[in-house]
Amino acid sequence: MIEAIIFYLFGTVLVLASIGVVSAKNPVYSILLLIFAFFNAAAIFVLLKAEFLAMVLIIVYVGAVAVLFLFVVMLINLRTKEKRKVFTKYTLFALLLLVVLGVELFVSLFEGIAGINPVVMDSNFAQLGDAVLYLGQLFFNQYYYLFLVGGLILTVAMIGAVIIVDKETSTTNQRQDVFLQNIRSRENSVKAVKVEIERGIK
Amino acid sequence: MIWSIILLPFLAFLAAGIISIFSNKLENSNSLNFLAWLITTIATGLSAVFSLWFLMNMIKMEETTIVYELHDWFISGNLIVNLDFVFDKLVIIMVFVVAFISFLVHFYSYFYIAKEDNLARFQAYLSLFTFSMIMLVTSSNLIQMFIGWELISFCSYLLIVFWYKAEAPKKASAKAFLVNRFADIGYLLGTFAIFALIGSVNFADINLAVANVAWVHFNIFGIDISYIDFIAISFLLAAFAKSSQIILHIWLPDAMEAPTPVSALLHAATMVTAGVFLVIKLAPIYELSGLARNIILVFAGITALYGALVACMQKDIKRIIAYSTMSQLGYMFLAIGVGAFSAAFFHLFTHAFFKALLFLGAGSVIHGMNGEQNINKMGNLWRKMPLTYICMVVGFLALIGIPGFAGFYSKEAILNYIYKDEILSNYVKFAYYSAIIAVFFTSFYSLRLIINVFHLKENYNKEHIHVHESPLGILVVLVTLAILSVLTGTFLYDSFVGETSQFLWSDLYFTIKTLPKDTLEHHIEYLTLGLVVFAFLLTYVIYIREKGLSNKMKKTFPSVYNLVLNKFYFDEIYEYCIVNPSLKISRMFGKFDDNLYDKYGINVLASFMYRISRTFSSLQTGFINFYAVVMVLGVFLILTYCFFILGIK
Amino acid sequence: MFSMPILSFLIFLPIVAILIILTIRGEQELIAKSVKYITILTSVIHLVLCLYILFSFIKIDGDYQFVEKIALIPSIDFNYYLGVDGISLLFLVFSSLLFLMIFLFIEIPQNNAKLYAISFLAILSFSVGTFASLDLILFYLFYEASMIPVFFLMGVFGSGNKLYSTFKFMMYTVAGSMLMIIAIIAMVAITKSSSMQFFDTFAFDYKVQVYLFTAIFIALAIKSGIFPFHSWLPDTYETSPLSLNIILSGVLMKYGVYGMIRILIPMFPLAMFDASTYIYILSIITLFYAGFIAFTESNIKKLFAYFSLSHLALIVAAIFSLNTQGIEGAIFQAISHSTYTAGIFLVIVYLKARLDSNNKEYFMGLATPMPILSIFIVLIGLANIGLPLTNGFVGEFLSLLGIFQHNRFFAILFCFTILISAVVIIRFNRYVVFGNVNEYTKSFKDINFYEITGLSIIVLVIIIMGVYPDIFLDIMHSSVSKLMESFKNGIIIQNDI
Amino acid sequence: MEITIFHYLILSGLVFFIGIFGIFLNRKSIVSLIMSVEVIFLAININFIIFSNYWSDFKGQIFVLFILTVSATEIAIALVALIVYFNSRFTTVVDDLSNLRG
Repeated sequence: MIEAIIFYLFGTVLVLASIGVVSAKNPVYSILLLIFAFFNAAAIFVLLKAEFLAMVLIIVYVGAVAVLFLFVVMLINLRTKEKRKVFTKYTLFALLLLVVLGVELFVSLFEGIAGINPVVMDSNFAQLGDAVLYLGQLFFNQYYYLFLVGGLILTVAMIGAVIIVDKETSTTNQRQDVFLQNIRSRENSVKAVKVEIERGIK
Repeated sequence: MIWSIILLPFLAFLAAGIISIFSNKLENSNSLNFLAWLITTIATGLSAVFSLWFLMNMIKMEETTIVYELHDWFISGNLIVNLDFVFDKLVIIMVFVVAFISFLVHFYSYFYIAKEDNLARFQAYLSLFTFSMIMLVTSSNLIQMFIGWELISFCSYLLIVFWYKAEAPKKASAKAFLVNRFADIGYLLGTFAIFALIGSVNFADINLAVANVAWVHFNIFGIDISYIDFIAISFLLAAFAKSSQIILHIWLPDAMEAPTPVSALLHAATMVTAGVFLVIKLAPIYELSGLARNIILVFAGITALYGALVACMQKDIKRIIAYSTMSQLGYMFLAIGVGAFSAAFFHLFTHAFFKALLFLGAGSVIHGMNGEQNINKMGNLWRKMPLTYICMVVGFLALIGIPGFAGFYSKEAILNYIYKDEILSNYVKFAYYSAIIAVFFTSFYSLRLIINVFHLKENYNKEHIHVHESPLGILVVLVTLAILSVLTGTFLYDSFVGETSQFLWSDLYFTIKTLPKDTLEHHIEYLTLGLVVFAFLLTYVIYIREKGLSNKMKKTFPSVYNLVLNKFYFDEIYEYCIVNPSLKISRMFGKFDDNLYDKYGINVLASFMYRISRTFSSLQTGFINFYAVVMVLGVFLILTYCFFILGIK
Repeated sequence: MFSMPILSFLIFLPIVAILIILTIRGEQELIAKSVKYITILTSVIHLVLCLYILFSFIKIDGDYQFVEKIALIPSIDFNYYLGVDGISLLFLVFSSLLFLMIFLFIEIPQNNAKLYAISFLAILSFSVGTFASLDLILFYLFYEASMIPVFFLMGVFGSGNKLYSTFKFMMYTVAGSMLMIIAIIAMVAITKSSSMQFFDTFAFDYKVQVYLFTAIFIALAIKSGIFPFHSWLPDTYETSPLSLNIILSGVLMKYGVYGMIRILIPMFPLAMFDASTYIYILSIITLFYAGFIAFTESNIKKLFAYFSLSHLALIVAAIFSLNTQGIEGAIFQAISHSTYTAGIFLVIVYLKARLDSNNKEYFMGLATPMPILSIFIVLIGLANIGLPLTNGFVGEFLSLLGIFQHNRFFAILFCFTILISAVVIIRFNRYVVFGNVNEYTKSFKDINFYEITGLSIIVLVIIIMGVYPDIFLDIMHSSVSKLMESFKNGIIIQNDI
Repeated sequence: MEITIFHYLILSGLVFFIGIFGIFLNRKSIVSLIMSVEVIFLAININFIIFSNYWSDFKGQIFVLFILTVSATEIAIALVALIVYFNSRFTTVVDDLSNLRG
């Protein structure tokens, strides 16, 4: 019973927060709402007995990523003044498509669930004892390749990010170098050549 | 030793070639040129001496055929091509003639081209020419012979273009090479057909096997063609071009652009005789193919007449002699046409000496006249250059066939063979009459040349041209050749076509028809002599007594006159029918390929692709929302497909 | 047998060189210099190894030698499968020789030396792979990969309207490759094997043969420039750098010839036999069409492009004569064509070093200012004409003989090739060697010792191949007879069914 | 009143669709777009955990961890791109971002 209450409470708030994220005019609001949605999702995770992931979501995701996001958004002032019309020529089509898709998805969900016992939600998770230990064993034994790949992806992303930003700044900053300008001589810079017919300049 | 016959000219060529490269860079290259001359002359001289010695040995030892094997050239499937050198008596005589004439020409050139900077180059070419001709005659199979066959065209090309700074030699050389190259198609086809028929390309195999397969046919588009006829006609094409028979003769007069010693070599011993030699080598095939012989008779008859007739109207001293060569080659082919291969070869042999004499004599005249070649601008030279005069007269008498001179015996033999041929077809009759009439024209142009050049009054500018007798070196050569032109006929008649000719031809495969001296038909002799006398009288009348007569004739028959003067417009016909159209087609194709082909070919495809890509790229609106919609649309379609078509739940 | 994987070594040696070149840093001139040494060293080692294979090759054994096999995808029998027989060995050796020639005697462009060297080394590596692979898919991979460096070379180092011709080349190549990959996929799908040797004993149905044959033939015909598919070639030759011209005519165009011999004959014997008349017609058209264009073409590079086309047409026709002489002639002519075309392009390189132009009119009358070069031009011209004692003759003769044995009528037409090549070369000589000296050529210096060496090597090869063709014919005899056997088997198998 | 898997699935489905709506209808800023993607990721994570729980299998949780890693990466790159883009164009309005136009 208490589970139901918690579920409905956090579930409703999650959905509402998500709607807020999508519809908020100010990006800063929408990020804050996103962080809120993450918290609610973490609660749902706990309900689903994934406490470790709930913590990871809050500490890593909310604590680092979302805050970074917030930071960037506030850094570049993104507020737009002008109003744009919400509906364009394909909005209606898109909505229609989405609705049909949603219906299809939920139909398939119902159909798919129909045959199995929907009630069994806890099973033998509890007997496994230390979930974090188990997760770690799985992670570093069976999936260590993927772990390495994940690390690689992070590294590449970091290098990529640095390069993109670095390149941009180096080309945009063209400073005057007085010394270089002064040491240029005529001999090194300009040359008079005789151009012969059909030979061109070598 | 036998190798030295073949190799010496080649080594001489290499030496002279290397010297010529070095002499190019020197200011004063006289000594180097002299060295090159010395080397090449000695080499060809030795080659001639060795071949003579070898011939003597061969006769003494009564050997027939000697084969020297070098190596297998190439083998492919059942085709085996060797590089072997075959010496039988025919070959060794031919080698001797080639080497000997070539030796004289080598020797002569020093005095003729001394002022030229690159005598060494010239000598190198001459040696290569000699080498290639020796290669040709000593080869054991058709493909090996093709080496020599092609090399002599190439050498003639190089020699004709020797003075490449003028425009005419370039054209003439290209013409010579290309006409011969065209004819080589015939050579190749003949070789292929022989290989397909017999499975071998060796002369020995061919001559033995050919009689057994005479009946074999193949067909092209349902037309049955006899192999033998095909082979004979193919080779005839090649031989006709090399030996300058009508239609394919156009290169020969133009080849006069080469220095005169070259003409002597080319006309007397090397290039033009190759065709006759080839046909003699393949005699058994021609004995079997009546069709080919009839073609030979027709073409050779026309050639004999045509050459003699055109020579009557030419002004250039060298061209007159060139056309006379053509006519004489016609005689040789006439002999082949009636199966008298020995007579053809005999005429080839005697002709080599007197034609070399005539050309070198003409060279002497030109040398004395400081390069003037027009006979109308000469005159009364016999006082200034008496020895040259005598030698030239001897040469012409031999050419006309005055009894006692070499040409008489060989030509008389040919006429007799034609007269006595068993097959009295119209072809043979035609050949006979054309040969007889050609004698008349021959006498006419010979005397015309002698009168114009050596008699009459001087037509040249005496202040500019100091006519002088040629140096001793040239005269020595002329006298040698003059003596040979007299002697060869009398002394060698019997061994070539007379009673003892069986011995000479014993190692060849054609039926030998001996023609002893006493069986010669006397009325032919009288007939020809009568024609000669008549021609002499006519010449006398036209050029000395009635000077206006020739002009009158010009006016009465202008078309005939122009026709003959312009050599029956052969050059023009070729120019308009073959050369110009092919160049025009070439340009047309070029333009087509540059502009149209791609425009309607690959570029259509390319622009089609471009248009498609434009169409699809307009789908890329650049708006992320749009892409998201498309993506979801994709998901939707896949799901719908799964649900409603596949029924997956 | 030699146990070292020498063919793999030949493939990976240039790749190692590429890696070394990639690490070079420094001044432009220094880079160019070191790149030059590396390329020369690589190609010398390469050629030496090729010659080693040539000399340790067992001639009487028609089978593949130096075989290496590593399974890659067992389910379709796709292996890393290398080996040479007499046919591929010759192509291999001669392409290695050509690469050495271009690295030794053609200057590396200063401004982008690394890309230049890397591209050529890549082609070298891939060409070895193409000629040595005994697996269809592997063959296709190498065959296709060779085109990528060409694209760079043309686009970066070309001149004139290079983008147009580069993309034209690419379009033709890709179109051909598309047909080829479709055919190869079909073949592998039908037989579940991509090993070439498998097809020696396997016969497709007649209809299947015809379809597959058509697809692969078109792909290969594009490479060797048979008439309707030739138009990439003149433009490519015109705009690409001369070193690439040598490789194009000497190696890449030969892919077509090699592919026809290696794939078409043993795999589609019946279709091959039935198609020969049509191929003859196409070849005849190419021969005359390209030959005639070459008469009056004033752009030297295009002239020899068309000239190559006309020669390649004869080679292709000779392959379709389907007898020993024809095929041996085609192979011999293919390798000879590589050498003398390389010679002519080397001459053009030296001419262009003196005056940067493609027009024939600018190079008139070289006999007076450059006698030594003129000798080489004439000698190489002789090989082009196919004069006996040069390598051009033997191949041409055997090819024509092969065609004559197969079809008398077409042989008569094909014989005109000797006239056409003579006209082209004689006209070329008339202008370039014996023409009137103009203001440009007047001041030309004759070639120096270094340049003489380059041309001498070519001429030496030409003459050795002309005087002792047996050295090379010997190597291919047993392989060709094996090929013919497999061809005949193919026809017999089909008849049995 | 028991909470079954069904409820959880509906919850995650709702969140998912809200995310997609966000992408579709968002015309404001690219930042909101990225956040919509985050919401979708969240829905997916929930889904994984639901089934991990349902089948008593930790593999689902492992995948969640990876998704978190990759989405963090994605955000980092996206933000960098955003900054760079903003530096050159001074806008992040979605409708103005049509450089991808072909």
